[in-house]
Amino acid sequence: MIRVKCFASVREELGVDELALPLPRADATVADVLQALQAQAGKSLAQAHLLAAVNMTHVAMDAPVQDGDEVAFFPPVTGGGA
Amino acid sequence: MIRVKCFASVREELGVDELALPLPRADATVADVLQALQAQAGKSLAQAHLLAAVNMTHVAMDAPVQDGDEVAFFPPVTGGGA
Amino acid sequence: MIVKVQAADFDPQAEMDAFPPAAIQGAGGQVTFVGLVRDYSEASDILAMEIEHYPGMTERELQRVCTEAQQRYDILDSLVIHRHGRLLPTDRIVQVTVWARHRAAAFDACRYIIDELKTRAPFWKKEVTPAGQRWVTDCPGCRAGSHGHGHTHLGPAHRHRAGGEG
Amino acid sequence: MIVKVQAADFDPQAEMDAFPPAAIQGAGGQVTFVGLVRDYSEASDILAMEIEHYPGMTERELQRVCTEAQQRYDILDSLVIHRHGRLLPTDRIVQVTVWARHRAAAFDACRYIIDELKTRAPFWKKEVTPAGQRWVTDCPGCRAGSHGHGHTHLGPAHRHRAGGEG
Repeated sequence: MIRVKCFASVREELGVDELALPLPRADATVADVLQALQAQAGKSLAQAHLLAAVNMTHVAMDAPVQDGDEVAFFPPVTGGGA
Repeated sequence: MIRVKCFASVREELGVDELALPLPRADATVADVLQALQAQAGKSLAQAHLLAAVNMTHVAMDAPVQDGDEVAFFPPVTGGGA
Repeated sequence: MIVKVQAADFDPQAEMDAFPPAAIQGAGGQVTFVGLVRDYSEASDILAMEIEHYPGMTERELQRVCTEAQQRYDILDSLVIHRHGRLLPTDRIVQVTVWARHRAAAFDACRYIIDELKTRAPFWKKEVTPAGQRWVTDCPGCRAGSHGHGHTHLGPAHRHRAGGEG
Repeated sequence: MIVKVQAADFDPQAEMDAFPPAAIQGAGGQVTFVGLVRDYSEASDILAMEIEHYPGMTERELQRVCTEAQQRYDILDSLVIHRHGRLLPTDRIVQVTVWARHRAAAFDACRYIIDELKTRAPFWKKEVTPAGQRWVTDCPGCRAGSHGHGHTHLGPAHRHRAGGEG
């Protein structure tokens, strides 16, 4: 199983905060997890930009995902100032 | 008359804090005042670098000096940090 | 290196004064950036900001950024504090302080940390208005004409909020 | 714009908090440089620093520098405090704070003010050692290979003190 977390507008759009999913396939990527997440949520993200992290490290959509990983999806960050 | 002020190592080297001098000549420059100052002090400055100000504004040594001006001589500045 | 992510307000000077003196012995200069919630007043309808973050990753990413600053610039140490939760206009959001022997490295490193923080640290801002709430979208990758950090386009052009950063 | 030259120590945060709010309304960022007397400890014999200044001109020159910063960069306002008299290792010497809508201008202007201050504001430092006192000589014009601000060579090569600035 993998743990999937959604933040900010991604969380609100999918109505998913956190869930557990089976690894989509042996050589799965972040993009595969995203697809499985949207299928599970029954919704497609309309976000123009999307960031992903695996085990709390920024990764690209084609990064590999392994069993036990924590995969997170969120929009571009906006911290640091007014 | 002009008012002459010396600061930091210039003050210590000449033994002059502040004094009044007659304008050396009608079209006097800062360099003329410096010469008159050293004559008055009976000492020549050995300073490698020297800055001058007329009426509290940085000027070059060939800047004009008029009657009533305040002329200051001092070494390069060293404020702002350790 | 000290990194804090907290809901409570902080006193920038008290945070600096509490920094371990041994770590910053020999400092000749200290540069501090403080980011504030802008007070738009009558020019806008923003009542408050809500800041969400990714607990765990946010702290790690800030520590990575500070470590990089230490490797790139000749500094002694650094401090980052960032708030989350509800903030009001003129509230402090973030503090970045860097100590160095010489001021140039302190300025460069402080700027590096806040610049990287704004593109990498997982924080998201929501504006609270009388009509409801809206997420702030302010994608630095788009602004710079490139798409860094692996983010991808899933939909049509998105709205950018003008003047949205400190 | 606030410029102060004083013998007393100051609390950087208190100085910022006391700044007229109307002047900095809309600020999204605040950058502060604080220069410190370096604590050389066992590596050196410096017991204290004596800072002399030119009363009247020092304040004027600092005001000129702040005015230039305001003309060059998109900032809201600035604050400079510089001490004179006897200072001890780790004491604060100078504070420069700049408020701006965006952080880039605040960083640029703060750096401009401290850089100009160090070459133009009439302050002179003397190191107090067990063997006596000696003037700090640290000519930026020489370091940069040019001789600005009208200063002239009257004598042979002069000794430069290494690592002498924050």
